[in-house]
Amino acid sequence: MNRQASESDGQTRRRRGAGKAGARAAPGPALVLDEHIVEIVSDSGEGAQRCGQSFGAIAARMGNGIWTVEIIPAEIRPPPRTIAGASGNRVRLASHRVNNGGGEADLVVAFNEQVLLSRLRPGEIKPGGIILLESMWRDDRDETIAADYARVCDEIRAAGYRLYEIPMEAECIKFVPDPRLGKNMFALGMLCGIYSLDAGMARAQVRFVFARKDPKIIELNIELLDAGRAWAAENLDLRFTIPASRSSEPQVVMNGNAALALGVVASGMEVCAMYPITPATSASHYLSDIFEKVGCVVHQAEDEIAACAFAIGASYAGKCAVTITSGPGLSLKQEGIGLAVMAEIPLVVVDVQRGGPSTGQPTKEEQGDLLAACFGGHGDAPKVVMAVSSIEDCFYSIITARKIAESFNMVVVVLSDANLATAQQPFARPRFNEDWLAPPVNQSAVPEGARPYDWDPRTGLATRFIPGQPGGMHCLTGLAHDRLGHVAYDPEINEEGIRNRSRKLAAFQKTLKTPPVFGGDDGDLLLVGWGGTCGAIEEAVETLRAQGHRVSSLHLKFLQPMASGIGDVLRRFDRVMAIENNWSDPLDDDLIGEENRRYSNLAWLLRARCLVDVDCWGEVRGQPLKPGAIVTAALGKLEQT
Amino acid sequence: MNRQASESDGQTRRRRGAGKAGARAAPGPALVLDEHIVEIVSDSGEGAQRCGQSFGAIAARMGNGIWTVEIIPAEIRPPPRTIAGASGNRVRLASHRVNNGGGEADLVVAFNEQVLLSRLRPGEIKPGGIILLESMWRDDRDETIAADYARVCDEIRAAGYRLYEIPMEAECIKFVPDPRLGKNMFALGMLCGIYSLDAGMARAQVRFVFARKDPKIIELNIELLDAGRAWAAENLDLRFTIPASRSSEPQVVMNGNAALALGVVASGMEVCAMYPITPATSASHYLSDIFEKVGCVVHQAEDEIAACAFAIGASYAGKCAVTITSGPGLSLKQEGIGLAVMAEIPLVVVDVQRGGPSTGQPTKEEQGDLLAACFGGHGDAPKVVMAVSSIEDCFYSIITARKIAESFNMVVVVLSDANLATAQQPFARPRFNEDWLAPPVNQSAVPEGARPYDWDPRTGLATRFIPGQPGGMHCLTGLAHDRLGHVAYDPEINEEGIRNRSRKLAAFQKTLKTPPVFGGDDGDLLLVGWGGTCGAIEEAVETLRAQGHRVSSLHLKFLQPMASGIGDVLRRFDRVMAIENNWSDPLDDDLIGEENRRYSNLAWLLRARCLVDVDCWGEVRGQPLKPGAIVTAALGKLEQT
Amino acid sequence: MTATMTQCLLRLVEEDYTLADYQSDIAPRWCAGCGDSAILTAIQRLCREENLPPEKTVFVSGIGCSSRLPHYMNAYGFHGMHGRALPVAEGIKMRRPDLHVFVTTGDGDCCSIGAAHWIHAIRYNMNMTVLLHDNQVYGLTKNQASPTSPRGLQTNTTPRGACLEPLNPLSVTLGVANVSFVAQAVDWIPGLLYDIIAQAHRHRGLAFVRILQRCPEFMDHFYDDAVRDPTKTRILVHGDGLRLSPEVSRIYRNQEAHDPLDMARARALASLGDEIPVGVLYRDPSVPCYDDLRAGERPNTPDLIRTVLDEEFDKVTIWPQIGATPLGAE
Amino acid sequence: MTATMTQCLLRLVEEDYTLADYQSDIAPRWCAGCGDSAILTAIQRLCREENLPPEKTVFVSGIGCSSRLPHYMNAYGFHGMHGRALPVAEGIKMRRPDLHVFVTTGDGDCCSIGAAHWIHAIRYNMNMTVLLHDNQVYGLTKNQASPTSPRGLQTNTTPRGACLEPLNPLSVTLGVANVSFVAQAVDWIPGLLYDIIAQAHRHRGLAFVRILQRCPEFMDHFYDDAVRDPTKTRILVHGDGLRLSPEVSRIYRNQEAHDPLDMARARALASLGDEIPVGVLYRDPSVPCYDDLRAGERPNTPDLIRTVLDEEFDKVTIWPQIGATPLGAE
Ligand SMILES: Cc1ncc(C[n+]2csc(CCOP(=O)(O)OP(=O)(O)O)c2C)c(N)n1
Ligand SMILES: Cc1ncc(C[n+]2csc(CCOP(=O)(O)OP(=O)(O)O)c2C)c(N)n1
Ligand code: SF4
Ligand code: SF4
Ligand SMILES: [Mg+2]
Ligand SMILES: [Mg+2]
Repeated sequence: MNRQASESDGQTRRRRGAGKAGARAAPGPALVLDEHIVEIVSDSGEGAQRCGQSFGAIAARMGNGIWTVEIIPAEIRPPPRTIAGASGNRVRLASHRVNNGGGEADLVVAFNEQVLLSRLRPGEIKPGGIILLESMWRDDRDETIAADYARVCDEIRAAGYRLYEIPMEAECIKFVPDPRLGKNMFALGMLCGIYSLDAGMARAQVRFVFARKDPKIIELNIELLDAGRAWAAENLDLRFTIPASRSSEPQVVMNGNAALALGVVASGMEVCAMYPITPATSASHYLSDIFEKVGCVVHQAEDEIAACAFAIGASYAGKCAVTITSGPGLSLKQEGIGLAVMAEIPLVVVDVQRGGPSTGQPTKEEQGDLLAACFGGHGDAPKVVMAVSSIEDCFYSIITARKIAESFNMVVVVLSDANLATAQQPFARPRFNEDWLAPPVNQSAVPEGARPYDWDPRTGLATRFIPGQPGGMHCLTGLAHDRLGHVAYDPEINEEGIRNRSRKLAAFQKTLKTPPVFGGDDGDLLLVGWGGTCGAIEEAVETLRAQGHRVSSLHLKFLQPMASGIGDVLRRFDRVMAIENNWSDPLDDDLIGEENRRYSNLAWLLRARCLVDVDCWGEVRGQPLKPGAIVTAALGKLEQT
Repeated sequence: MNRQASESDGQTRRRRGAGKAGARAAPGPALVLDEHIVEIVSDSGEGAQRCGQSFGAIAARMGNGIWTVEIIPAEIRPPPRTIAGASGNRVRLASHRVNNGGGEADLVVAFNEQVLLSRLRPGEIKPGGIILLESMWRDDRDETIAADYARVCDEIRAAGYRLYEIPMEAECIKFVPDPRLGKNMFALGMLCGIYSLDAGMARAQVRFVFARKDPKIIELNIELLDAGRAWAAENLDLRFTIPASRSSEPQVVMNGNAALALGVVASGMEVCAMYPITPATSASHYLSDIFEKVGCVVHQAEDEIAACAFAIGASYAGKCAVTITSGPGLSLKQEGIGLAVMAEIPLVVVDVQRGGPSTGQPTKEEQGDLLAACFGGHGDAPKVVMAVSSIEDCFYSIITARKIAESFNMVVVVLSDANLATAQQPFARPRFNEDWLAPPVNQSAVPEGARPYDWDPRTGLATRFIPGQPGGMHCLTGLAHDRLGHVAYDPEINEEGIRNRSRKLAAFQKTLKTPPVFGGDDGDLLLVGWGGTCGAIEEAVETLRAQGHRVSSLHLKFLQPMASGIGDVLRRFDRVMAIENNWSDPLDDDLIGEENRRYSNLAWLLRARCLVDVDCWGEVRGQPLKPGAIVTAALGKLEQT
Repeated sequence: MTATMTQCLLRLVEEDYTLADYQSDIAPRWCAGCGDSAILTAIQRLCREENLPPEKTVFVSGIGCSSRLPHYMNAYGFHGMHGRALPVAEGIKMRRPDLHVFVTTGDGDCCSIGAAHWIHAIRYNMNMTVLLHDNQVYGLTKNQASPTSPRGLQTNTTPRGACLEPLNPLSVTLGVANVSFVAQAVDWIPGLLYDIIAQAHRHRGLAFVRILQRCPEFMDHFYDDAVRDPTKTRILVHGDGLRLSPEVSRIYRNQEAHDPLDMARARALASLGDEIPVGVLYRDPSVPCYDDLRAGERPNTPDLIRTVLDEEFDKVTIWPQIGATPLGAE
Repeated sequence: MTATMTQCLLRLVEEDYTLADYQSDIAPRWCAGCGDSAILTAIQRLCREENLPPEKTVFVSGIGCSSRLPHYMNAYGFHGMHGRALPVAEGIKMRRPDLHVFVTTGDGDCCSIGAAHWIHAIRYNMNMTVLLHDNQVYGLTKNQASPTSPRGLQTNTTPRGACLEPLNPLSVTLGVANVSFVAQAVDWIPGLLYDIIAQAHRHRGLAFVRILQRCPEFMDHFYDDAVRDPTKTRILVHGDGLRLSPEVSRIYRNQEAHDPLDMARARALASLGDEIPVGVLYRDPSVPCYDDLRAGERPNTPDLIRTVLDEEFDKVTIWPQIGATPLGAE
């Protein structure tokens, strides 16, 4: 897919002394690529995050498809030069729209060899990939450091990687007194040069990032940026172009949690009650910042139970509320969710999933809460469970969730995940629509004779009464109750309540459309997924189809209830496999057989609903699924007899 | 099934003035019955409970099969003469062993017409059944009361019931100054007479019940007892005998919660941490009474979360602990359960299920927590879920649960329910076995090089280190961890931990035997159940088979994991239907179809595991399922084409 | 537009409510002699005196005998989860300053399972009246020890007697930051009960009233001494404090002039060993309220939402044409 | 037989431990300058001074930066759930009086999500040492307000500044029944920190120590004034109280002779506005401990279990032959 292309226009040519580590042949014309995955990693605090984000932003502004993923250490301040301490960013940039972080990286910039190992060891870098490594450690006064560095370099070379040792600090010190400061801008400059990104745009981005800083500092950073570009042009034989085409519509670039927060604002909800928990919290951080601007409130409660109860109280009082959490918080909210179901109070619960069970892997990716969302509470507690499948979807799903919650007086659980939470991707800038908002709180008098639980036998729906409505006075309760809301233990009344609460779900289900199949309408294998794996699965399907395999995929937004027609789709394929980022027992374990295999979450649901022999494949590696791994799993399934 | 028989020996003949309400023909020889269901209901505080329990105990001592069920008002002190206030007992007595409360009652003693209505209205009394009603209300000074009474009597007669109006209070006043006191013993005497129960045994029972009272009071109650019997003999044409055969082994009579409590003692556990909640609490009450006698502790924690954490702490320290709760408590404990799973701490969680969701119907029967027990927590949290199916089973299951928990360092959830909690039934007196107990806490030094999570790849098992063991020091954590117990975020390590925790379940599954089919090995219909419905389902199967239907049943003790071979059993039958005391959408609702039907709990699990089209039937009427209703449901299923 | 509409409606005709207007169609189901009935009466009287519109009044409770109270009021009621009345009430009040919010909770509900919410509710100091029906036992679940149960009390979970000293809800409350109103009442002096609840209701902030409530079912005769012997009760009086009827004044001679701003004395009074303090122990109307502090400065109109969304989107927008907007906004 | 075996084993050779014996093989991962490190050092020193066998010592924590401490001790550790360290520790201690139990908890862990357990742990007064690492912020989740955050503090969830006065953990604790030991320490006076923790450890009952802990990451310079100006610190001294080194005595002249049984003064000290009290605020070793009160009188041997089960079964047994046993037992 590589094609020759002319050099980018805005390329800077200013030069400043060549690097110490032997300069190579000056670069020829840029190699045209369809896409590349670039990582930049450093100790935390060295600015690799900012470098990566800026690099992604510049590429996005030029019109490249991008997907950025944060590389986050689990500790607040991990020790420097450690594998566990790597911090940074992965940027996938392409000539087309991309919907996931992709496979192994093509090029890595690393500020020391230890953080590099954190990416090499788990196989995150493509065999033969390009590595740009800070070379200062070779001469470190600490002999162990120098030795470690040298050994790793040898290993890398022996393993066939293209290693470039780069005197970043030495170059930076020409501009700044503290060489550690600004190294990230130097690296950014190198990357912009290597990938032929527009110099003007790069400078604009740096100005934007440091907008609140002293102009002197801005200029210094721009100097470093330009120096990096110049150094790369001078010393590296790396020159790529990834053709970009700017969208004709305005695009916004943000991560999933920001999109969630904006979705809350756009939905017209007025209250978000939460308790901090990773990775959900950053959504509340952003919301804390902007929600007051529209006169609304983020309430940090004393715990998740209180947060859920607070949201229920606000919703009950007519101000539909959202409570945002992650796994452990979902477990704690189960009782409250059950109350909202029982009393038919609209409530939106967002669960940004992380690795589990228990405290698990707070910062890592997993999709392990689906069954808990569907069945977690005691007793019969029908509620809607939906999942977001992209960053854009984070925004719109909240609006939809609020609408469903209020239309059906229902709990709606929205599942996102750690990967979508922090990944960035451009999507069409939403155009605000007043229909997104809730109508004003009804405070009109309740008609004579109306009852608070006058369930419509066709839909299970009742019009609820909101405090302030004259004539609507009644006592809501989590106990079994009759149409007046009175506590009642009669067998018929209990059954009537349960029937109608369940009916609402059935009525809502009737409004759902069968999701479209991605690929062909029938074939040898159908992959079924939900949530943030959508992009990776569809990319795998594209690859497989390009290889001539009759593989398609189906992605579910609504997990409970499920749209009609899904079973029919499943039956049109020879084999069906759920692809999920959660655990399923592998059949190659001697202990495991059809009789005791624990299936992945969605596989359970599909098997039970459709009686189709849905196989499953997934990983619980704390990382988003890679299209390549899905391709391999699908090929394995296709080979099965 | 009625046969003639000679009068019971011990029948008393002492007479004391005939009843005011027209005396009837003196009774002929007793009608021999195979079984009868007798209910006695009064306002709460009038002693119907004690009357019913004593009646059941006497019959059991004579060798009748019995099953008693409490009729409990939901309020502490409900107003007198109200439908909601009925309190009492249902006693099913039979010539054979009975495993459930049966269908409609054959005979009811009611202290006023309102409490009677509480049984009549929901159809708890057999059409044409016998009603013995206190007649004093006919002449009540309050005209509404007198009118109500008269109207109800007319209605009852018109509906074809055999109504006997009985001047109980008027008779009692001959012996006691306050006629309300002792009426229950008079009723007991009547019942013993009617059912030809041994007078000596009845007197012994009264002495036993009032053992701690003044001898004068005991004698007074015995007088009332005898008077009741005499009055019945004189005035009622009701005389039945239900042949009894005393077991050759000693039997104990108790309810399921008492059996649970004794099971805790017998299992060798030393700590029960709980927070009060109906209907679980009475188990803790009994345990509070007896546990200290064996040097152990019931800890009433500040809430369910603390109770669960306390139990986890005790278990961690080597004293395997149990935490007992009901639905809402299960929801609150989900996070703690997840920690125990993750850290592999043995823990027994008992959930005495009640009506849900939310606060629901605290005193009423339901089996709605199965899916929450299996899937309630966030992330992948494999644990054992088992259900008790009889009162005897309550005792032994706890012993088994402790053993599994400690053998597999696993959470074991034991599901009981409100019906088993309060129902009484005789079962073979357990013989204590030292093997039931845990071995002493291991405090020996840990072998050099051993690691706290040295998972055996064949079973997933590791030997845990208990505080006090020299050399075993390590920090347990709910975060992802490696074999040393160190926090670790490496993809492989996380996957290894999850794999091994899941493997333990698979390894445990290999130890399970396919449960036996009740009925025939194949046929037209298989009913599948779990938990306390066992007796009712098997009785229904007996009835259906007696009618010539090829119906069988399968009852599952282990719900997660499930024994091998269940799918094979299911496939040997034309139709399979789960029978559960929980909600499933009925297919005759216009809104409901195969695409959106919500199945009952077990049906979900079976469908997913076995890919068999398992239908389901159940009720959420807050009452145990009746064999007759199951028969009807099965017949309906058999008729389906 | 999304604001509560009636907030801007004037009440044209001032209605006067009667006691019956606050009685629901459900007859209370408490045991005879239960102190909850006296509390219900006092509340209904208060509603009438204050002319609280039933539709603007919300009674929130947890689970317990006491928590059934909302069912017996003709008002909006929220009988929710065991222990969680306070956070529900906070959620209700947060965006509905127009509603009068009362919370009814039991000693188990508030001081055991709900203890964290209790501490934090005191600190939030939102505008509501909190009534702790303290019968020193779990009533609804039939006789288990509560944190306030007296040492030695035999219950179903403490058959050999409760082994710990009881928690003192007043002392705990007085130790919490932002506490603004703490009072104690007893169910058997109805005039003072009413008066104290009325003061609580009129207080700006969270008013916490512990009510010693008799439970004849499980704690029979427990307060007999106190009920019989008026010297066991110490009435706290101060300037604009309780209005003692001449009769009460005559019977309850054990009175102390207490400045409700005196925290040290309030704390000492809270733990008077053998006497029961009745009245306002602490009151400081100047403590800021969370609902006031967090009240949105502007209503969230669609226009405002549009503007803020646009502002936020602007920060991260890539426009189709380079330079179409100033760089900062690109 | 089911009793802990080592309880009856004599330690034949008295070993003396060194500091290194208490250091785990994991290097602490706290930020440079984090107060948690000073606390860890003090604890390790205490273990050595008291010669606590590592296998008999358990460190229990919740979740937070501070709650990582057990990982750095060579001892048994339990790093469990956010907010639930105390009930876990209670469960451990209940049947294992032979274990030394320490609890490490953060201000969010203890005073927010764990508040109910905190109140009740104080009341249970079980034998354990509780260290509240109060850095006034949520560290691990990266900078959110905690209940003890000072008013105005800008954090990620309070971008416009925390709006409430902070909760005072000392005042709350002192309001709880059965409180038996309350102290305050600061991470920057290591000698006193050690001494206070040592007193806490030696106390019979639950010893609650609030430690003002610096968090340079999110609360940088917050305690700079206090650290620099010794007069801001008021050292509480009493007879068998702190052992002030001559140097500490010289630097910290602001000292108060305080009788730790004086509850009123303890409460006043707890809320000293502008000074930081350091030392033991309250101590009463006579308060009974739940673990002592509930310790089984007899070990649960198989024989005892058999006997009690038989007794219970006897009450409800139907014997095959009428009259085979006395009626009462039938
Ligand atoms: C989560 C949960 N746990 C336990 C219960 C059971 N429960 C209901 S009320 C109650 C305690 C009642 O005591 P209190 O709060 O003092 O109220 P009272 O009945 O004495 O008025 C309990 C434990 C419940 N409903 N929900
Ligand atoms: C149930 C649950 N809720 C929330 C979290 C996220 N969480 C982890 S630590 C923490 C607070 C940490 O603050 P603090 O207790 O003050 O400890 P510090 O980090 O400051 O030492 C939170 C909210 C969690 N792990 N579990
Ligand atoms: S049990 Fe006690 S608190 Fe409950 S209603 Fe009866 S008297 Fe009142
Ligand atoms: S964030 Fe604060 S509390 Fe956490 S390790 Fe860093 S300095 Fe310590
Ligand atoms: Mg109470
Ligand atoms: Mg903190």
